[in-house]
Amino acid sequence: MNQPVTPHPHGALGTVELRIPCKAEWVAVARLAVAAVANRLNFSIEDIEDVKLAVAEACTNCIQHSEGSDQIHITCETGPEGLTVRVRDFGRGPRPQKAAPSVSDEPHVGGLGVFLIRSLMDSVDYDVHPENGTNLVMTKKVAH
Amino acid sequence: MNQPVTPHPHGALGTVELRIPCKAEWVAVARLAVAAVANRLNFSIEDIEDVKLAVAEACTNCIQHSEGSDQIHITCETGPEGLTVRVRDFGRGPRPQKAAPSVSDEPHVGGLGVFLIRSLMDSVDYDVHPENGTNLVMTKKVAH
Amino acid sequence: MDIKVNVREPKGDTYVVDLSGEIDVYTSPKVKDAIGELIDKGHYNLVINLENVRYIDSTGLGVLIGGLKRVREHGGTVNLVCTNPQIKKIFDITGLVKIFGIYDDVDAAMKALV
Amino acid sequence: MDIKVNVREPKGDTYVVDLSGEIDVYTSPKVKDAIGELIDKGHYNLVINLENVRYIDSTGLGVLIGGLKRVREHGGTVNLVCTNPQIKKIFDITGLVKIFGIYDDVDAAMKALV
Ligand SMILES: Nc1ncnc2c1ncn2[C@@H]1O[C@H](COP(=O)(O)OP(=O)(O)O)[C@@H](O)[C@H]1O
Ligand SMILES: Nc1ncnc2c1ncn2[C@@H]1O[C@H](COP(=O)(O)OP(=O)(O)O)[C@@H](O)[C@H]1O
Repeated sequence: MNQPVTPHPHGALGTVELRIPCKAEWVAVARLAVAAVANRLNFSIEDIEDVKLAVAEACTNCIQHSEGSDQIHITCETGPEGLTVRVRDFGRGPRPQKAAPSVSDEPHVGGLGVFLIRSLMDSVDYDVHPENGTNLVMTKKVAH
Repeated sequence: MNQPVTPHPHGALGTVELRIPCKAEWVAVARLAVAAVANRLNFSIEDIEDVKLAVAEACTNCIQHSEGSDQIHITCETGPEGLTVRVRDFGRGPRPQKAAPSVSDEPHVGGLGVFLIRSLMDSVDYDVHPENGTNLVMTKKVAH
Repeated sequence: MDIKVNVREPKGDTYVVDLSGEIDVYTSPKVKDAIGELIDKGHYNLVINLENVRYIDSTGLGVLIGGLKRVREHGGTVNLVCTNPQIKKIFDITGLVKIFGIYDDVDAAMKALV
Repeated sequence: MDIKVNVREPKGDTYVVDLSGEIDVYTSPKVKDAIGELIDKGHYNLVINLENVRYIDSTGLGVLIGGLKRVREHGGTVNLVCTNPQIKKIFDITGLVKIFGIYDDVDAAMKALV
């Protein structure tokens, strides 16, 4: 008679938007909110931790590199396939000489953030608006 | 040499916005996100629980009574005095005959939601747009 | 952020319902169904164990009140087990401490039913 | 969602730094300062205890790597204590398992320094 609540076969479907100041002290809010969204799908605890860290790394990059973005916009979309998270800032975008680093040399000292995002998520797309910020779209698939 | 992080004397100041579908399964996300925001101020655990419940009750009312709102918008503003949370839906607003209930009769069977909000928060204001939803503004003061 | 509902084997005519997790607008229908099913089957003496409930909102309180109303019509009662201070506070604020028997453990809640 | 830093009384010339909480872009400067202070004072053999750390991100890893680089210049080393599977996984993925000694408890991490 143990009855966990699983009314939707694929979990809850919908879009959640979050806007935080582009400052270090608010990354924890993004992390916890996205974890709460991920928890609405049938993710394992490990998957949820992966998503948390990927979103935190994305926000950290907005804070450290976007130069002049006031806010970070985070959009979570849950679907039958899994979770898509967009992390967008409104800064100047990556300086050309230091674009997303290669993944070849180990151990990865420096450039760990993007490396972790690529390792932890199933797909990762950077869309850079040279003077209007960086738009990162990443997805985590839910195991069926 | 025990050094908790308290860089701002009043905690972190800023605005966080959250938009969730106006559906029961997303209230937990609002609750956890607002708790994470409250945690950036010097609130006690009890105060954070109060805010969580008040926000959840507000969202629950949007879901149960707003009739036709797609989203709930939640805005959190942290300031030196405490936390202000706005919960807004885009439904039809309260039906006249069942406005916010009186607080006189005990035990409060029915009408518990608004009663709890008023009990747990330091100030509560309802701003009703008859055909464009309900805007609730509530604040919790942080003890200095 | 979910609720688990477990109905124990009865002792005498008393059923214990163990709840664990969070009871809110999303999860309370599950609780309502479990309690409703017991009452439909003619079990009117219930202990609802909230020891492992971390959170309850007004919809959860509504389910408990609804259950109590129904069993009272048959001369039964609902006793609660609750130790979480935040949840106890909610029962205090709402005056529900006056209509529910609230106990620190399942044994005490069972004994008080007899 | 904060970090606590506690530096224990040294045993021999080894200092143990107990961290508890979450190490992220907001809290890692605190950790960096505590480690930096020890190194500035000439302590080059450190055990950093992550047993009660629930979360670490790349800025936290950066602080640990930075500390290791500095003590190595003086012939010292940094050993880590880590049991959390998610955090171990991060050390694995990043290849940092190869540059840090990672142990299951403080005693083992201390012994390995001698
Ligand atoms: N939101 C962003 N805005 C601007 N530049 C970014 C952003 N995200 C990533 N980058 C670029 O990608 C690089 C790699 O990031 P990362 O892997 O996190 O390493 P690090 O932050 O240590 O440089 C950054 O140095 C930066 O140039
Ligand atoms: N967001 C809202 N939209 C429409 N009506 C609302 C809203 N919030 C509160 N109300 C009105 O206030 C009343 C009291 O709400 P509450 O105290 O939560 O009790 P209950 O939900 O059990 O009626 C509701 O019945 C409803 O008429």
